[in-house]
Amino acid sequence: MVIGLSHYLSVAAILFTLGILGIFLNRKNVIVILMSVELILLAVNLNLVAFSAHLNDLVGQIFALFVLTVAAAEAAIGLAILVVFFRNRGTIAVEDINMMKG
Amino acid sequence: MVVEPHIFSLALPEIMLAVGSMALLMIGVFMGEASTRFVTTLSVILLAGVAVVVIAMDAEGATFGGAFIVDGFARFLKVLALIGSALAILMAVGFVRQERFERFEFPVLIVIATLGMMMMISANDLIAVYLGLELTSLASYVVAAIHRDDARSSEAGLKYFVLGALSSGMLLYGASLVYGFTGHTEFGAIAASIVASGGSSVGLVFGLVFLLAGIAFKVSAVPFHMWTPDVYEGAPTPVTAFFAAAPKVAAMAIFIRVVIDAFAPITSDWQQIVSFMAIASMILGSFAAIGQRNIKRLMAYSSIGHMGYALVGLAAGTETGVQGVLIYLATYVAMTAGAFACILAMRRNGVMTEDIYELAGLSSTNKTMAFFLAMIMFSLAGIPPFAGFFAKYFVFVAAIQQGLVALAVIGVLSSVVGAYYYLRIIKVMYFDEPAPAFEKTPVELNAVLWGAGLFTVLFVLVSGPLGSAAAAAARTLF
Amino acid sequence: MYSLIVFLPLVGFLIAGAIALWGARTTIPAPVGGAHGHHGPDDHGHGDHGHDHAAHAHAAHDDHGHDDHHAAEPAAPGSRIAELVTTGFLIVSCLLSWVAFLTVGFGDGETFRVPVAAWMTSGALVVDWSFRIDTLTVMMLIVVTTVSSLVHAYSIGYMSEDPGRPRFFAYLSLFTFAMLMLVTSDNLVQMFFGWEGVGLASYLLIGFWYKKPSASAAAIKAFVVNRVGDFGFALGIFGVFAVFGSVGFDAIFANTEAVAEQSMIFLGAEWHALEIITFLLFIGAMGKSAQFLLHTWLPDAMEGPTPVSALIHAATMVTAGVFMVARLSPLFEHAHGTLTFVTFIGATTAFFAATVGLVQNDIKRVIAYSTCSQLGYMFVALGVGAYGAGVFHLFTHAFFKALLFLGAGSVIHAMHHEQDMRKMGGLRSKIPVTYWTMLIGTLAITGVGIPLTHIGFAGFLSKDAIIESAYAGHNSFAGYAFMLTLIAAAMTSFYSWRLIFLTFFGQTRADHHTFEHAHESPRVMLIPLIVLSVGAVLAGMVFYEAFVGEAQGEFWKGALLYGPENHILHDMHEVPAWVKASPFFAMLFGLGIAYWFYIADPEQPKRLAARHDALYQFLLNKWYFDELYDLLFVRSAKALGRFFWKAGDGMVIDGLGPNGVAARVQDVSARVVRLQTGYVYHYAFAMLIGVAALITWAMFAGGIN
Amino acid sequence: MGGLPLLSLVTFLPLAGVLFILLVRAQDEVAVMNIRRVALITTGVTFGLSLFILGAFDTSNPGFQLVEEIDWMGGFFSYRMGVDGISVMFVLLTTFLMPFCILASWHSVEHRVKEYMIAFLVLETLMIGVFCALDIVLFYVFFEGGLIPMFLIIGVWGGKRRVYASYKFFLYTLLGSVLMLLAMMAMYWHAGTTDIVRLLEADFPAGMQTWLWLAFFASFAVKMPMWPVHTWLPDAHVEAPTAGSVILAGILLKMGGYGFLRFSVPMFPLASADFAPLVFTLSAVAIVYTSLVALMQEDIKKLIAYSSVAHMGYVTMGIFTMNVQGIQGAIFQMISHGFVSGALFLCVGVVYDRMHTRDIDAYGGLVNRMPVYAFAFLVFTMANVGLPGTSGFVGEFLTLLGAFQVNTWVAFVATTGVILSAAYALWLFRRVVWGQLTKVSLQGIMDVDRREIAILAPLVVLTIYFGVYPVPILDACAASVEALVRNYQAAIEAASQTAALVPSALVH
Amino acid sequence: MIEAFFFYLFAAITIASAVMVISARNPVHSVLFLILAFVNAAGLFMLAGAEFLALILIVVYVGAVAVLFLFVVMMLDVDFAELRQGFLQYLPVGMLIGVIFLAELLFVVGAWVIAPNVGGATAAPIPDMNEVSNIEAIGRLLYTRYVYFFQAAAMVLLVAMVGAIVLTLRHKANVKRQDINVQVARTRATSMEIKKVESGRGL
Repeated sequence: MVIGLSHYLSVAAILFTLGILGIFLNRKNVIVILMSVELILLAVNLNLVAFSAHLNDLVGQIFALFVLTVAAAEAAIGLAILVVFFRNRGTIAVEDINMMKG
Repeated sequence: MVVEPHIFSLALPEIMLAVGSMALLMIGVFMGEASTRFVTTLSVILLAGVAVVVIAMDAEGATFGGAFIVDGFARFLKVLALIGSALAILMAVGFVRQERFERFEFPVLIVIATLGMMMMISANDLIAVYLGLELTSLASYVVAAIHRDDARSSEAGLKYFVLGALSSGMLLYGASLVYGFTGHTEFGAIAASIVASGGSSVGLVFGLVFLLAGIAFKVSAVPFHMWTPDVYEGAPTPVTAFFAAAPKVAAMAIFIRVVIDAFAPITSDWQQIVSFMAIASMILGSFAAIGQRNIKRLMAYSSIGHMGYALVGLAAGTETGVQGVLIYLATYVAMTAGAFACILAMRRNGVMTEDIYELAGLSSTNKTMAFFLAMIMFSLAGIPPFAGFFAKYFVFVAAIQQGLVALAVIGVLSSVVGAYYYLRIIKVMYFDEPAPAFEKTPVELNAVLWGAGLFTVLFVLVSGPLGSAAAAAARTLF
Repeated sequence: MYSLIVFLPLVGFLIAGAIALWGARTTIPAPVGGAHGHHGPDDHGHGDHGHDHAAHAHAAHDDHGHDDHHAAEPAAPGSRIAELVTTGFLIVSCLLSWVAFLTVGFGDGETFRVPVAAWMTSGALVVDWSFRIDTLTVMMLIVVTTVSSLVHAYSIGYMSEDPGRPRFFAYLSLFTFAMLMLVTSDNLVQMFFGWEGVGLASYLLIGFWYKKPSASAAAIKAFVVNRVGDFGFALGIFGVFAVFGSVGFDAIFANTEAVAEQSMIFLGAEWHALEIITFLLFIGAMGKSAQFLLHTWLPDAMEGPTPVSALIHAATMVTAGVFMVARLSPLFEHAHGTLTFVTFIGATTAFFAATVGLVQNDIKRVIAYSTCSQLGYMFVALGVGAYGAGVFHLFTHAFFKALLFLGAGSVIHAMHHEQDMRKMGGLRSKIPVTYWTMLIGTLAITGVGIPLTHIGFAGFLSKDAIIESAYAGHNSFAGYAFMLTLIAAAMTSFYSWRLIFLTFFGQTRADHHTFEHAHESPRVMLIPLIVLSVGAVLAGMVFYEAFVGEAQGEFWKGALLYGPENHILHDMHEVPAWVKASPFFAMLFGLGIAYWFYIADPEQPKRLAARHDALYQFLLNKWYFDELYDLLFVRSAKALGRFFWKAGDGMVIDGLGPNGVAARVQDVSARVVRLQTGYVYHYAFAMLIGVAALITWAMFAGGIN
Repeated sequence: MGGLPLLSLVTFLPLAGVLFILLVRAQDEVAVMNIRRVALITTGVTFGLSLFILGAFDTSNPGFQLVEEIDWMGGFFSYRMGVDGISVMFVLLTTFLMPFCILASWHSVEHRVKEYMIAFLVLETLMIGVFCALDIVLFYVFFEGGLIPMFLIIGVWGGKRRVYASYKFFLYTLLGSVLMLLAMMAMYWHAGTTDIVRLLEADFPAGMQTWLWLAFFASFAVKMPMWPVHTWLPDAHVEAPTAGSVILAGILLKMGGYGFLRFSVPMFPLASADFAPLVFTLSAVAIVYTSLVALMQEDIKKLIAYSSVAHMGYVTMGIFTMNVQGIQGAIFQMISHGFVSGALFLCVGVVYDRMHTRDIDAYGGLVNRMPVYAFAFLVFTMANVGLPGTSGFVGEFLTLLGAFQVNTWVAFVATTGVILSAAYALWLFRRVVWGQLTKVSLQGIMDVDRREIAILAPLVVLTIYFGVYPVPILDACAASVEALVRNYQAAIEAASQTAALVPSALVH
Repeated sequence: MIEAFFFYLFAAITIASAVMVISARNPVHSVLFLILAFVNAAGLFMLAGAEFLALILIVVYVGAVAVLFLFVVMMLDVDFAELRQGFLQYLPVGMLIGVIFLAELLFVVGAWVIAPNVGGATAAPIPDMNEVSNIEAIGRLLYTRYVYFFQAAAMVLLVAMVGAIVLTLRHKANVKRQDINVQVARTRATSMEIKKVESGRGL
């Protein structure tokens, strides 16, 4: 059984779906949402790497590299905002983030 | 590898911004909080200078391996984005002084965000799109939450961040699919590859949808708009003014470039998607704004609606359509700036008010402001002879020419619904009994208001050059 | 000359009108309470007469006595000038009219036009202001100007105590002008102008005493009911234009033969063109001439000052319908169906009005119904094709009916504005001139004369001619008309004599005070009565030959057109003797009954009324037409209006339209806003659904291979 | 008139007045009076200048005259002005009525006089522009732009329910207009031009004409207003200040009729022919329905407003008869209604200024203290009723005459309007003017003053003058209307010929 | 075979960890599962031939980002005891959408398998492993053709740095810090004041 591109893509798709599910099923805290975002980005990277391998094209890996870089930056910003929010509200429960609505 | 000689001639504005932003950062760091005014002034000058450079430079072409492109379209929108950002910084001056959160990082972050926008506007490669987008976004998340002692501000930042991260995840997923199914990330090569492989395929369309979803989030097109009202409301008002104008321009730029350049061979596919978003945005923008009392929230829905109208022009997918979008964006930036100048002037006893009923009787207490705000509202509603009308005219003409009659009909009908809430603001200002006067409007807000107001009112007279510029800009895409 | 005849009254109107306006403006009483902050004109007020209007408004007009009452409201300044100017102009106009009459009627000139100015030009439609002068016109000119000038003169006396005299004379002159425009018109539209103009003037005159609610109500009624007729008239004009391509009489008359067989579509059905056109035009005539079904305004119009009744509601305006049919005789000659209808309506009106006239107690109303009835006679004549007879009756009727009205006015004047005959009686000695002239009028209207000769009072000749022509007529309602006109003749006699007996004979039933002060009218009122009496006596005998006799051909010179198979004028002279004599006996019968009821046995009518109460009430209430119309038209129109307003506009159109849409928009808005929950996961969910939906759509609708 | 851009001068002159008013900075009574004077002079001069248009106008030329053209908006559309026989009288009507509006507001508007006058002057520019524009986009700009000042006039200086009325007015008319805008775009797409002159020659395919016609109809029917989209009018009229009502009834309503004549009929002749029965039906219903509704009104202005709807029914009916009488009648009716209804509203304004109520029941017996007023009111009432000899008659008569030739049912139903109009108008007159002056509040009411006489007298004269001698107006539009009818018939004929050809082509 | 085995192993653990990330009650556990997922994903990368990326994933993600997460979770001391109602309540509909979504995504995979005919030349072919290592290949590309992206990424990181500082750094007024400059700049004149106390009066 040869492991082909479709296997990788399938794993990535599952990871992506899980990441998205994590975002909207999660009611606990925002950190898990951030982690879900990381899962999504991981799925993307998996996709890119798989395509890169399959196409025999390095661009995919380069792309993934930048995704990784940006994801790290994103995580930093996200956590910083989270901290600010926590300082203000004393909670990071997702359900408490609803001062503004309508 | 030798640096290509024309890199500087093409990317000079971006380089100026990058170097300038770091210089400003250094100045701020070394001078401390006291430097805020100085840094602010410098950043406005920087943005203005860059805008001049953009206008003055007439080199066009692609560089950085085709990832960065400068053409008439890009220059037009860059000027627009620079103006939007500069006005946002300018309008914040009084606000930060009054609210006592003078932070030199604010203008620096906006300059960096603007750099991201410039990159977006010039992006000709999926990776460039992503990086530009993230640069803008990350800076935006930060400025949304920059009023860090304000729960609403931080909530806005958090929401914006979470949803933004999700959307960029989607965008990336789409980009990865597009890459996988075409083997390329550069737009021209993508288009060529699509043509070579015989048109659309499931994977490509999936990629397209995800990609457009990510971009649509930035232009806050329905159904990816949900963050907009909350973030607009929660973010500090100058930040909201910033969000409402410049990033929309940049996001619309990549929207246009992606679909027109990269996905031209499968126009029918994205046309449907864009049409759907346009219709949904126009309708939602009109209806949801009706019940709003908070003027920032109202402007949020208004901007959702306006992006819907702009997308109508894009849905047409023609040169006229793009020209319409460009004119739309230009007028939109002006009107938004004017409106937010008024919103920022809504200050009484040192406290900002955001309830539209606080504007009651403004026509008695501050005639100029009431007049310009009213004219801007009429313009936003698309009533001639103001700028907003002509903008709508062009996008709808394009839609009609492409036979998108349903789109146009829904568009004009929702504009009537939309007129209702714009009228409400005018009604409050002109028909209601006067509330106490606001504090004296700071000079910079007045300047923005006059500028934007005169532009809106006198658009009929001055529109010729703008129209031709937009036409020329649109032509370079086709 | 013709322009002078027509426009002198207009000039009079303008002068008197200006005086009236100026006068009214300068005599406004000063404000009573606090003025309303407005600097009005410089008002040299007259103290505060303003507010005692409330108490005396009615009194001011209805019983303004001369010796014992409060000081009358001051007359408007310039009253005298206005009176003299208008009356003088009209007398000039009248004299010129007689000249015209004699030259045209008894000369041998052709019909000619006097152009005045252009009016409307639109495509094929060309309408000019111009006069058409022929015998019919000049005949009407003398009727109008004579009666009008006499009424003007009479009014100087009758209205002498009214403060609004300039206005009154202005209205009278306006009316005369409009009537002259009507009779001289050269085309249907100008005729319509006159037609509506007299309507306006009558509206103003009936409502002259605007403070009386009944007067203003009657004025509106007159105008609106007339408008119902005008509605038909207007449609008729449109029809004429559609068929002939012109509205000028010359063009119409020249082409009647050509279109005689033409048909046209009206209201989805195909009709004989001339039939439907004439029918529509005749509806106009019905309205103006107060014919059956459209008669209800005429009795109410008696709310106006009595000279008005004489001028408008006896001699001139109400005969406009007759005039119009006569004028359009070339058209009607080709429309036998319409003529039959005209006969029917005329006969029915003659009978119906006479029955109502039998029991009325108001002296003016009796005469009003009498007018109505006599107009019916005229239409009978027209209906059977005896246009000359109809017009002849119009001519004679003008004299004796104006006489009767003015006489009644004189009586009312004498009785301090008492109009109820039950409160009169025995006035013969008090007001002898009035009595005698009224008597002549009655003799004329009842048709006293020597049977089988051409000697008699005016009405004798003209009315008998009609009854004879009805007998001789060929259309299917001719017999009906003959019977009804004959019966009506008896009833005419009865109510006319009843009026005389109740008013002038027997013991007085007036209160002592009034009776004692009853006085003969001033000379300015009596002279018109006498002049008219002369007319009432002689008009018939002098002009019989010219109008309907052997000389009629030379007299009319084609102004009245008789079709080739219309021999009615000849036939009517050939009717059996009993027919010729029957009206006379009918008159005698009516006189006898009247004498029995009101001289011999005054209690008899009461007994009869009690015995046939239903019938009596039916007649007294004018066949309940007012009530019926009120229910059918007034109330239903109001109900419909209210329904359309509240339910139609309010609930349906606004409810489903703007307000409904606005409410729906608000609902949708509220719902849309609820989607914006504020929860991040909902937002993410929405985005996800959005992407999923777009993908699904792209997959299935995108037509992917 | 050589190179002088007369139409533009007339159109934009009021804006010069606006500039002058803006220069007045002071707030005191003198300044306010100066503002009024400037507005009056501006409108007066504009009227005077507009008379030169009449002088330069050649009535025998059916085409556009005094044409001006400037490129605009990068060539996408252009600034084109011109008048023909159909529009020239409307321009004059507008400039003629404006001074009266200013005069009528002399005392009745006391607060925010500056804004008020500016709104009116701007409105004047926009209204004149509508009738002069020879480019559809320009037309639309003027047409729609007029909503703004009117919205403010109703909303700021209006009565109790002014907010509702102004919204209804604005949104209702906007809703109709935006559909027209789309149709204009489609025309541009098809014909490649926004020039009205060239569009008049463009041949739109039959199927497209239907849609375009409907879209234009949506706008003009609301503007007219036709039944059943008329309900904004009574509200707007009632709430608007007197001068606002005058403008609304006098000119804004005419834009709908003008639009039908300028666009619907000549540009979409086939669709017009197809839809004429619809228009007839709506017109006839309007005449009867709104007359009946008018009968029951308790508010003077509302009554007049409903009567306006009925009178506009004659106009629409006349236009779609497509014959010379009908169309000329419609034009005349619009002009005549322009100053008659305007005058009626001015009359209402006169008593409203004194009593501050428009309830019919609050009046009665005014003639006792206001004879001159009563006289003027009577003249206008009679013109409203359509009495021959007043200008109201000519239009009504011609439209009905035109309609009768086309459809007798319509003419029949519409003619009942003459009965109903008499009923409601006279009843109003009776309840307001006649009768005894019993109400205490009215005891001190004063007759019209010199200013009011100056307003009403010219209108009285005109009402009667054009009733007796309507030739000037009819002549002015005759050539253009005849050309219009001719072209229309040619188009219909051509279409029926092609229609005859098509089936045979399909056979083989 | 061995490749397949490892693929399934890594894939299974990655997915299982991912499930645990979003469903674990304790956020600390979530972070740990995230690390596990990353590590296994790195294995997958390795299998696909992206060695550099695989290692970077471990170094940067596991080493820095995940630890940052962990740090924040600890620092914020969030209450994780209760599993809120929402999760279960929305689970069915969420799962439904998720499944549909997944099905659609997998449909793409299927589609790709059916039609993998990507045309056109490859932008940057992966050189032969034996000649140029993965890291070197990436480096060659990154610092030449994609230098623009590289610079852009640098700006992104700059923003992240500035942003994090702007948002979280606080200068507390009453916290005493050592400031060497101040210490060094201290002079006698600024730090000492001589007061003459008159005798006999006391302080």
